[in-house]
Amino acid sequence: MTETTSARTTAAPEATGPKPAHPALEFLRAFARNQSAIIGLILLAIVLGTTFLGPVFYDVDPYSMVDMPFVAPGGDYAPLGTDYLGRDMLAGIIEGGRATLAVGAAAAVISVVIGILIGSLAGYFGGWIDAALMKVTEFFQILPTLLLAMVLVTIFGATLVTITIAIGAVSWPQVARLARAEFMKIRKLDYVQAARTAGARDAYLIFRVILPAALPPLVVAAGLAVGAAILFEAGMSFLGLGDPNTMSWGLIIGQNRNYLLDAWWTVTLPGVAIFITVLAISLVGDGINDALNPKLRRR
Amino acid sequence: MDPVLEITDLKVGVDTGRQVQSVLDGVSLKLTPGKTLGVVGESGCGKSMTALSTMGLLPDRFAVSGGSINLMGEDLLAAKPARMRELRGNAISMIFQEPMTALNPVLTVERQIAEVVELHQGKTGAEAREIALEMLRAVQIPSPEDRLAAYPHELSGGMRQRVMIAIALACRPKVIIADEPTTALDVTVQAQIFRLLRELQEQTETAIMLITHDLGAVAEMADEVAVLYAGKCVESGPVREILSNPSHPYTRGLMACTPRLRLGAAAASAAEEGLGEIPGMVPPLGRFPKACRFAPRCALADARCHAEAPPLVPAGPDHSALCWHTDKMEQVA
Amino acid sequence: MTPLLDVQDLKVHFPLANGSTVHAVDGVSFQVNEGDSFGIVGESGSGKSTTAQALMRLVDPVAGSITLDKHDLGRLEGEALRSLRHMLQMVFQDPYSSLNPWLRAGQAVREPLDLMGLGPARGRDKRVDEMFRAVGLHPDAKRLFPHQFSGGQRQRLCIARAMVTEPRLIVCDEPVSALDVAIQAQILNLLKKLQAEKHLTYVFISHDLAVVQHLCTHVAVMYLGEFVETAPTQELFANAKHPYTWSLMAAALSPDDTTPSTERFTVTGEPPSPINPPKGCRFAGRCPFATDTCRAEKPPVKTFAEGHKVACHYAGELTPPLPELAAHAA
Amino acid sequence: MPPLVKRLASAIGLLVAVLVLNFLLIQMAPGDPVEVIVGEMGGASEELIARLRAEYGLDKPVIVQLGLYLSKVVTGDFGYSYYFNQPVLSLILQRLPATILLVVSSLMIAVVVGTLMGIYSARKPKGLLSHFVTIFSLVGYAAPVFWTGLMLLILFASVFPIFPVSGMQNVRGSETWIGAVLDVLHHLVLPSVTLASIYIATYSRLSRASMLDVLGSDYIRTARAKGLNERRVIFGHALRNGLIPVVTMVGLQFGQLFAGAVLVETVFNWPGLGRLAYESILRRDYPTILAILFFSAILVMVANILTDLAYGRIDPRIGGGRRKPSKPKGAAQ
Repeated sequence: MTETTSARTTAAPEATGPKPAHPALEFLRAFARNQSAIIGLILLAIVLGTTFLGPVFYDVDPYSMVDMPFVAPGGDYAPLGTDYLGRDMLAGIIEGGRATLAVGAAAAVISVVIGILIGSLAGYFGGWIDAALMKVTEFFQILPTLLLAMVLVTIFGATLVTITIAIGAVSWPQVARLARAEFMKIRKLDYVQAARTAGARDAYLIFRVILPAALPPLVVAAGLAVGAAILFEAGMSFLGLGDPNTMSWGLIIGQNRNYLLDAWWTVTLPGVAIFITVLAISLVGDGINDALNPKLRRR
Repeated sequence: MDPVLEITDLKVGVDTGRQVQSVLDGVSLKLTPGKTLGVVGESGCGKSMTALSTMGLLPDRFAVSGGSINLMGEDLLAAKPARMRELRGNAISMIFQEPMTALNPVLTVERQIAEVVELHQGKTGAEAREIALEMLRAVQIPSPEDRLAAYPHELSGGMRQRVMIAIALACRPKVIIADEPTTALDVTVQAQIFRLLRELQEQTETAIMLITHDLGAVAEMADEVAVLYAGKCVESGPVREILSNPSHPYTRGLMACTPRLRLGAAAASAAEEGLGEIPGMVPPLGRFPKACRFAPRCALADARCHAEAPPLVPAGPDHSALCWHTDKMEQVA
Repeated sequence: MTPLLDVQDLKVHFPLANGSTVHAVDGVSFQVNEGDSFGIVGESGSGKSTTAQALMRLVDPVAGSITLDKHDLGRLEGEALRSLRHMLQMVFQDPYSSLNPWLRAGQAVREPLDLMGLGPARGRDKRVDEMFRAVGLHPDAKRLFPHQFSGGQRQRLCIARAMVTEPRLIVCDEPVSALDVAIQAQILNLLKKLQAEKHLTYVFISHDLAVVQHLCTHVAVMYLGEFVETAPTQELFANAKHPYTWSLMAAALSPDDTTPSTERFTVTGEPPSPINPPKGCRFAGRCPFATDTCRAEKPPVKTFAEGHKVACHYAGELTPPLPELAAHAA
Repeated sequence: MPPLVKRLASAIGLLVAVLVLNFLLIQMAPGDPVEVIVGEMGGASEELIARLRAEYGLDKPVIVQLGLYLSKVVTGDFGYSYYFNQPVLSLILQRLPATILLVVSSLMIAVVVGTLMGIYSARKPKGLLSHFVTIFSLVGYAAPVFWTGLMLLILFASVFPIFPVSGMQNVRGSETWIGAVLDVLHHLVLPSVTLASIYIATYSRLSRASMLDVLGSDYIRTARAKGLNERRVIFGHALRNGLIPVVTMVGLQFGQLFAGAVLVETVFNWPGLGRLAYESILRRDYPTILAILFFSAILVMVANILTDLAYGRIDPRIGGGRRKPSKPKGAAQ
């Protein structure tokens, strides 16, 4: 008889029943107590605010010249200075944010959806399905992601859509491995077997029983996938492989790269924007992760 | 025979962030050389905490808040960390419950036994290897030479527990604390391990503290018994005395709850024999009743039991119980 | 009368990555009549849990038949199997992993009814309340989540869930092993009370002989994938005839036992791995009475009084090394 | 050892799959070699185009073209690079050493520094360094690698010009063999530190979580019960178990390192495969791009096999454990 300490139990429910404590509420309470997660949330709000509400408050056309090129920040026309074409850096960063975040989020959704689909099927059914899908996953994992994406983009053209699909198509293996591990673990738990013996069909077991239990770590992975996709898009645009006519943070850095010694801000500021965004996302992701498995939280 | 280990009025508390809740509330135990003390009780009543405080291995946020633990005249609670490390595995060692996870999966059996003699007795490679082999023979492991280079995952549960015992005994300790040593083992293997411990005890005069929830194990191994409930010792005394004439309602309840084998002629009456019950459950930490902690579950409880903490009442030779109604035991099932 | 459950020569094997196969269950046959509780007792690696999983078709048997009330469960697949699921339900060992943490207690007990569409939707809540009261839980606790219950209370919820579809048979896989002795007694008494009130039939898996003697009407002792001895409970505990059963009985610890272990009958070693079971009698390696015939040939199944079956070459010819059994046999 | 043979077979299978993918990508690429040549020659007659197409086998069915392509690759013929006008294979072999040097050196920095930081902060979860490690690992992970490179470039180009910021050797070259090596290493500092910066974060977080997990396990409690001091517990027992997930991560993440290399090589114009990939992408030099893809897949495959072997050395449960072949009787249940 293993020693099962049941310290968490309430008095016998026969007495005046205690209030139900929904696991989701427990999670939110734990998340709220974690300062770094809250800081992450605030930063994220600032980033989203500037990119989507920015133009309302700072209505400057990022594509037209406002002053001489390479004017340092603090000038009268452009608070954050101008780039190699004399365009307003602040307007550029606001405009660039939209493309970067859009591509990052969309690519993450693609990689998470593909990853969960492949991982869950492999993890749930096992056997030859698992072997085949894992072979495909392994195949994608040995190819350097950026190289493959670059090749795809050059072949199919550098538009926002192709970049998003290219990034999504190469970064799903990590999510697939995680989903597979979770499904394999949860599939063996007694309450899944109990549901099966109570007449549940495969679809019910996958989507109504196992997926909700597997969701928490997958949500964390999805968060990290958004951060990774943003960095990926920035890298592509920096190399000039992004969509040439939509401004994104990576593109701004790439365009001004050759003048970094005399106009450091043209390269530094967009980089800071990327950095803060990805930092915020990973802080929130960590917060969700810690709130989900309490033993880590107490450490 | 004066005791080799004497725990007096041990108090342990846990800091749950909001406030400090008591886990052990004044537990006193005695261990005499060559004898086994059975510490019995349900999970969550503080058995393991008694052992871990003695070894100085309380998990973080648990702390000893009172009492003394005296090993051969030395109060372990006052000992400095360096001194405690000298004693652990040398004068006092411990065996744990889960043989599957208690050994390091990436080190050989030889390394894990030799390590403790190298550390405490300064033995070097060859000497330590010899002692490791000798210990494997002492714990009756089949073909010990082969097992020296084996890794834990290659051994069965029973064999791993024997390696644990070999490690614990390697430095001839005065005291061994065995925390549910056979709970995870099959019943035939459990019998072998208990027989081994008894034989080793006769050869080495080591005192054993056996922590278990199983009264059968106590009857098998123990010479003295201490029954713990919700952080207090509710009854203690010689094993025959306690098992034949339990003088605390909780001990009586445990005896009634344990299903027994009825063999041969007795098998006929087994079907009608009902199984006793103790209603309710062990109170969670921080919600111990103020007076007698067993009162909410006790059939004999009256107003005084709920109001005033019971004294320690003698109930036989060297046998005492923490109860107002030790004389009314027959009325309990 | 025809038995409710009839299992004939059931075999369950698992292939391993390195090509060898685990012979978890290797030809097991038994019958269970309505209202009986059939105990299967054995140590780890004996295949008792795999037998339970095979009955519930959570694992697929490689051979043999499982007939429940004239339905051949062993062969059915997909919808045909699913439609019979309400006839047999299961209680699992670990109360902490057998309840979905995201479902409220009431929803968990009601789930089988919804999954199999049994009875009108309105009637289901009433049925759930009835189940809560039957297992000694207050219906108000329906809204609470599993982590708000103790181990014993969770096991009561699992029993309620297993009974909600009024199954003909409930398979209990070590339902009390993870519980403390006081809670274990409550659950065993509950199972016994429910069997009497609702005419339930149990297959009860356990490693504890005393628990099986207390609860079951028939007992089978299992070793390395095979039944070594099967008999009505009283007959088995009065006249056990297989050396392995003796070793289990001798090793069982009980509080009012006076003979110290050093004099009692014990066997050495541990069960060999079920990956390549030895030929001949599988217990020969550990049995003090084993002879060359035991090691060479598979023991025949001899039948004694009251259907008492023993798979041993020398069944009935050996005097039991336990005083109570020896006295009764004389 | 069959598992290694099986591993090699699956590796070759994967590499063939990469070649097939390459072939498909070439088919899908707009235009084909003949058009590129014709473009370079500024137009050609119908009859010449037909002859060229036949010469390149473009008129044959796809499967035959695939067979042709595979046979050529096996003989080392990856096609001809028009922009660099030399066979693709020799181009790759020239640039390969630089990339291997960069990738391996940054991997070593990341693993060693990251793991040490992770272990140290796991020992003192509340300590100052533990917070510093958490902050540093978040920062390292969030900054885009090319941006970190540019920032270092600004720092070391104008503010502290102590490290070269471009290329792999000084234009002048150096007389002695030692001088040349030192010169390359001097150039290597910034690129490898930049590439390592992201992965230091990954490895410090991973090793910290893994060590915390290991330090909570039963066999560590056994080690402490043996009287070992904290240092022996960490380095004697916990470290080897804690490193297992780190080794697995190296195998899984090697592919990503290449992606980072493309960016870092471009920023510091380090003459490796990454820079070559960037240049050939801009010039749509498909044979070169796809050959780079193939060779990087080979390197990743080699890295995976090496990590599997290392994994087997650390964890006996995987690596077959014992040196002596004898299998113990009554193996683990």
